[in-house]
Amino acid sequence: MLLELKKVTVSFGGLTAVNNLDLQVDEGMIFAIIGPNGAGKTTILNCISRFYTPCSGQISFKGENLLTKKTHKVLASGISRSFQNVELFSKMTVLDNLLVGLHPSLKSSLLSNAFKTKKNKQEEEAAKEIAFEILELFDLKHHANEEVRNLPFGIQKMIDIGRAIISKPKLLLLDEPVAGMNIEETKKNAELITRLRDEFGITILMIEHDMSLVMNISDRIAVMDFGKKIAEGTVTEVQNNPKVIEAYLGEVQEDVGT
Amino acid sequence: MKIKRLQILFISILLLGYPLLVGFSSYFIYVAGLFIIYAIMAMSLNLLTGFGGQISIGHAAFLAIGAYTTAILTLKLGLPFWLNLPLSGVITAIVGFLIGLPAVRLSGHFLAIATLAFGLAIPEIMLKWEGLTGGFAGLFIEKPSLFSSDTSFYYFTTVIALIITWLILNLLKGNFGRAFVAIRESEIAAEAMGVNVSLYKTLMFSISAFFTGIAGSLYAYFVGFISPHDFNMNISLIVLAMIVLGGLASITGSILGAFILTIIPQVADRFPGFTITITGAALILTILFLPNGLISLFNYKWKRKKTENKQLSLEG
Amino acid sequence: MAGQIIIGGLAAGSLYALAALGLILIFKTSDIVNFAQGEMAMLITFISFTFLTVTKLPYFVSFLLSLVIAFIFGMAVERIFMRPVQKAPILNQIILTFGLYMVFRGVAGIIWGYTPVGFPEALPNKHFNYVGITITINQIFIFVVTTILMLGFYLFFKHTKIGLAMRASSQNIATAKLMGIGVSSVFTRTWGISAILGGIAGILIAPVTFLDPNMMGEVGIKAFAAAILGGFTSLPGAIVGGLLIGVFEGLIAGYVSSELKSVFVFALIILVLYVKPTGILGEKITKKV
Amino acid sequence: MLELKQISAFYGNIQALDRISIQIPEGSIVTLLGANGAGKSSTLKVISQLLPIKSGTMVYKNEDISNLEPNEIVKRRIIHCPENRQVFPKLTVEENLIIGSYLRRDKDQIKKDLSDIFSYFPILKERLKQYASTLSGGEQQMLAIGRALMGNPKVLLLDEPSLGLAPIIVNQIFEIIQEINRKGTSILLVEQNANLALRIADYGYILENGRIGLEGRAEFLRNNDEISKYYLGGKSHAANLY
Amino acid sequence: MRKWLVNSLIMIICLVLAACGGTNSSTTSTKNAKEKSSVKNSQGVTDDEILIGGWVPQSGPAAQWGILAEVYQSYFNKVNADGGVNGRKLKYIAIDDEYQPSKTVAAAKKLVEQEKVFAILGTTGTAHNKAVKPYLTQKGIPVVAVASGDSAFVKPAVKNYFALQTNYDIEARIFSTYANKELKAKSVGIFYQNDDYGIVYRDAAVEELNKLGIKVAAQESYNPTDVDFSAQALSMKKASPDVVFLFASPKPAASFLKEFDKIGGSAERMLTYTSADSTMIDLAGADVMEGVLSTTWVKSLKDKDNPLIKEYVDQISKDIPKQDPNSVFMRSAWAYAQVLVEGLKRSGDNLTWENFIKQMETLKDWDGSLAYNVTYTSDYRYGQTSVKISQFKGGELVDISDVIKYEP
Repeated sequence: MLLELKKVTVSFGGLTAVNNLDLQVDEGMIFAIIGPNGAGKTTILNCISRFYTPCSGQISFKGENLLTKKTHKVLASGISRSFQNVELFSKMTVLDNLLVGLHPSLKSSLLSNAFKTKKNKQEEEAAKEIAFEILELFDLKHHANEEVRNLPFGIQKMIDIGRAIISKPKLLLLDEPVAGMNIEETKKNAELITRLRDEFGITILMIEHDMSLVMNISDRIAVMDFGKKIAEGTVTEVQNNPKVIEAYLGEVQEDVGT
Repeated sequence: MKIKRLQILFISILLLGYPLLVGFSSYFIYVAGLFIIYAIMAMSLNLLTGFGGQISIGHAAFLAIGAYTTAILTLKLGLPFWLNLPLSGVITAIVGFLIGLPAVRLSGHFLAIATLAFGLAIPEIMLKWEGLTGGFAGLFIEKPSLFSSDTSFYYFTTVIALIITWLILNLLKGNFGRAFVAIRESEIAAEAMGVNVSLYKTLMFSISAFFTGIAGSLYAYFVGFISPHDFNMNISLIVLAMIVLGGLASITGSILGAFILTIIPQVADRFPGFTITITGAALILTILFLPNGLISLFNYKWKRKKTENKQLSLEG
Repeated sequence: MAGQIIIGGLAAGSLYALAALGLILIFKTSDIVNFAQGEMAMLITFISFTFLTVTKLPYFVSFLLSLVIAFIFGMAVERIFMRPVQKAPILNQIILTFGLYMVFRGVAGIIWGYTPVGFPEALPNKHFNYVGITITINQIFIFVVTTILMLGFYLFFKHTKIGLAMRASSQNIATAKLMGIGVSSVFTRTWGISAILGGIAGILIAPVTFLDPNMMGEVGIKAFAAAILGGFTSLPGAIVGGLLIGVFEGLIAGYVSSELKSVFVFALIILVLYVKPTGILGEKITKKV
Repeated sequence: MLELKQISAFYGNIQALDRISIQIPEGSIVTLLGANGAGKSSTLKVISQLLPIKSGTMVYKNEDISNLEPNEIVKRRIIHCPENRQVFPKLTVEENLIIGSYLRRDKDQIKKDLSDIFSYFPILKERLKQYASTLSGGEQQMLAIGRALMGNPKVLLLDEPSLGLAPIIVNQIFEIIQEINRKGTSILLVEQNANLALRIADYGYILENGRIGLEGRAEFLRNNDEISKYYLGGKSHAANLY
Repeated sequence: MRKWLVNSLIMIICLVLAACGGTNSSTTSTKNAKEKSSVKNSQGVTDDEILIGGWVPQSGPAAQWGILAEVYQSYFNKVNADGGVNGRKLKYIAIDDEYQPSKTVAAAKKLVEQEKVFAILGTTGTAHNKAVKPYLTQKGIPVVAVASGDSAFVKPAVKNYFALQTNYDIEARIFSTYANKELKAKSVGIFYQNDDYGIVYRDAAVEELNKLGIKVAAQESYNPTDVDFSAQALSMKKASPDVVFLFASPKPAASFLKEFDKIGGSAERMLTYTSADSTMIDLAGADVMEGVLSTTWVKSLKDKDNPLIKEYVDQISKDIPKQDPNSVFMRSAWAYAQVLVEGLKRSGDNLTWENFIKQMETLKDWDGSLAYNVTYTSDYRYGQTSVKISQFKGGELVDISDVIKYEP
């Protein structure tokens, strides 16, 4: 088991965002968390990437306690993430955005950086090579030196994911990877996510509203509502769970049923 | 990148040839020297504020610490100048680190005011610490024997400035610079990408203070006399104005801003009483009409030319 | 001695608080730190002085007249200079108000010169002695005016529709517009009102600092300090911050060193900000991920 | 009554709306559907003039209102209830409601409207003196709708009132929307949840990438499987799985 | 490519313009200087003009000193109207140094090398003057009436420096002697400005008082920008000295005196000449100022029949009508300019720095200016060390003693 959450509870000023949650993600899986807005999904990601600290419960990754780690140490331990509304460095170029993703693995010192020593140059070159590999993978090479803020939202989302995987994490947290994308882009992204798992061996934990994506590529789905996990299982299991239909798809189900 | 290199190369040739151009007039060399020293300071402030997004309204305090360190080391300990210069930088960097500590918790206006408080406090401490600093009476510093004339010290200053520019450009291009800009753009994402935001913020303050400290040291030697009058809040704000005027997050912009705001008082001093009015009006007009600084004027023209050319070629 | 120091500190502190009110008002509604606030106050004080000496109007008439001019002046500054940078980065706003500060000071110097002149006090100068502590009627007056203004604005914000509109605009500009609030005219009026506050501060401070273009230099900085210490968004915070600074620097001057009193004040600010980054009465800013 | 003709709008360089034409007849509920970023909210912002119109015209009761200030729009009782509730967090519930009637001078009617709102949302009366930030999501949504109703709207622009709410509350809110409509207010409803919206709407527009992809009467849209599969993307696709 | 070309072109234009601006002024002055004169004059002198320069802060914290420049100009107007100095008109250039020593250095270099002035007149700021002293000494340009009473410019005497206003050190000693002899003080409290100005006074006063066996009961200092002096006034009252010396500029002195009066402090108060004029009555009020002692080294306007006073009042009311001619700054500035012009007159047609300095040294107890008894020798550059004691009485300042001369 790669990631395990045990009895995690998070609350903000009296409001319980996540309530006593247990979650287990196995290696090599695409694991989706679904649920209505405000169900506490993003809060879970924020706990795993250590922006929040739960009031109680445990989170372990590869058997290690994750809660003792500081936020900036999470990436080095093999967990990376993307953001719901793309938190890119908007005035930096695409290439530089990706290179920041390599930050923990670049070891040259301040001085060798300032004096541009040979070692530093080599390291930078190597980093750039890796970045270009990623750009190749995402078919974004021609945008390498453009400022991110000038690019369309769909491409920004790709860069956000690219920045997350450049450090070759074991686990990738995706927060609504296809929100705001059209059908074409969604399809492309679905393929990409599967490839990340198959070719790079990255385990994926994602939050998504787009059911076509979720149902097509997930190995396992957890359904959240009001901070609680109300169901978990394979695609078919979840789809046929009456609790899920009632809470999450309630209105729609009634309509389609008639 | 290449264009930036050429710009810098050109500016450096100009700076080195400048004394010839003005017939070794000590006044013109003096003003140019001040400009170069302010340019170093503006670049280091831009590193912190323009690139790193951390506002400092107390940067003159770092200049003061650098200058006084040099003066005190020279006068009290008799250290040679090749030791004083880096030491002034290091000591200022240590102070910068300490100031960076509260900065980790503050942002925006609150950071601005905290640094303002620091900038106001330092000259008063210099004033009070009379035994060491000479209080308001100030301290005289002789130029090092190797560069005893204005012109030779001007050359020395220029070379140091060029080296500092090179170092800052390198830093900005590398891993550290990317992390600084990343912090400015999104602290959250930077943290998620493994940047230790607190550490890097204090680091930014230290580096910026280091270079400003060196500028301070050069200032002490070049002016030959320092007193707390030279490091008040107005200087901090003027240097801040330099980087905004020239263009935030642009090294060429900092140099341009330093140039203009060093020249304005020199031109305006013949209209007694109008100096601050003219400087103030220049700032207001720039902010209102060129919010991205004077550098955007060049970039904009250049970009427009480019698109015009494109259109032409399309028509052709 | 301590009693007298505290009274002196409270008197100085209420000057700082008075000068800070206008700063806070602007920051509260439009998120701008106005470095030119003190200079605007100085200009208005000069205008009032001109009424007093050139046109020989009675004190309170010229006081009120100059406040009318202050209102117009404040609104004009907002319209001409601040409106275009409303959405600009903080730094641009800071530098713009700094530019205004330079121009206002320079223009005042050109028009009225830099020789300090005395300015009449609001009330005939009498002082009281009580158990060896002296206090003047004008010190009490300033303290009362500051408190009344603070309370007045507090009630204004709490209970009037325009006050409510100002608070709404400060929280969410777009939604405030959806309520039919003319947000830009709210900002304009805020600057007008804050110039009035500045004018009142300047006119009451001038007898103490004397009138010249540099009169607000020190008071302006202490007003900033007071505003920051109090939290920058809280009107009662201005009073708390102002009085705290006044008394604190009085005690430092009396018992430690009179030259280092400002240094201690600045150290206090850095310390307070370190412990509570939003000031004593400041509202907590929550960051969203 | 309210008509948008060939409206285009931009965020900086990015085009948000491309020649959109929409009609809201008096007394009707019209819904705008589409994926995230399709331009639904932008359409509402254009109507309330938060987003300036680049080209095209907007006509209300035979008057061109394309170039008015937001407060002029509010004066014409076209009230926009924005996405994500956007209540003023540091104002009390009461103050939030009062600010909704900012431009009105008819004190008696305001009182009556206030009691109407309390009858729709009794919880708001209990929370009257609390800061809006202390309310739950559902309560905030009620407050936002209540606040919009305080403007005594002729046309109410509702942006995703169901967002993040439990189904029971959503049902409640949608019933109230219908109730409001019955009392004579025209409604333009933006929703992601298409089936929900089409259930109460008379007419619907489907937006895609800033353009109108399809429009029609609600029953027509609801029953057209092909269309909903294509334009409503995952939502209906998922629904079809059941 | 084009971008940096544009950039560099603009840079070049700026620099060339700056350079031309500089060379232009220098070529004109050298060209004029070449004209027919039989004697080779020093820079800044032509057949019909003598160029005088100086810096004064006209903005910034000390901008109140900016008035000096206007007085110099006014005096030169008068001299020029009377036909100039030996047929040459006086031209005066003021540079605003904003009270920043680094800018003062630039100003000095500009005046000497670009403007090529003949002499430097009445420049302000102790620190600022000190900052450029090595440079000006090395150049040898005459510096007349440094507007600072610091000993650095007179002790030891520097060949090209001529001080005029009473030395701070000396005034402090005159205060001490007066307190001892006339006021029979047993203890003295000192209120001083914590800068180069106030500290010089304090040190001299403490030394002299110790010599005289008078107790220094309190030393209260303040920073030049302070506005609140209640703590100092309180400490001073607590120490209850017989006499309080105020080594302070007008604003703080007035504030302190008001505060001291308010809390019921009572002592003889002595104020330096910098504040000895009617401004103090305006600022602090006649009640508070009643009985305060001071010294004056420039003649009082009371002596209306004196033609020197008459010409001063007439010219100032014409040129600077806004200001009260009674101002001690303005009377001092007038005296500075008078001494300079006297030196120029005595130099005749031989306007070299060497000769000017020699002629200045011929001034012996010269009483032709607003100052008393101006004297220079090769090792005495104080100008004068004579003061009158004066006192605020009934809303004006009146002299209460004859000229007291102090030998340094």
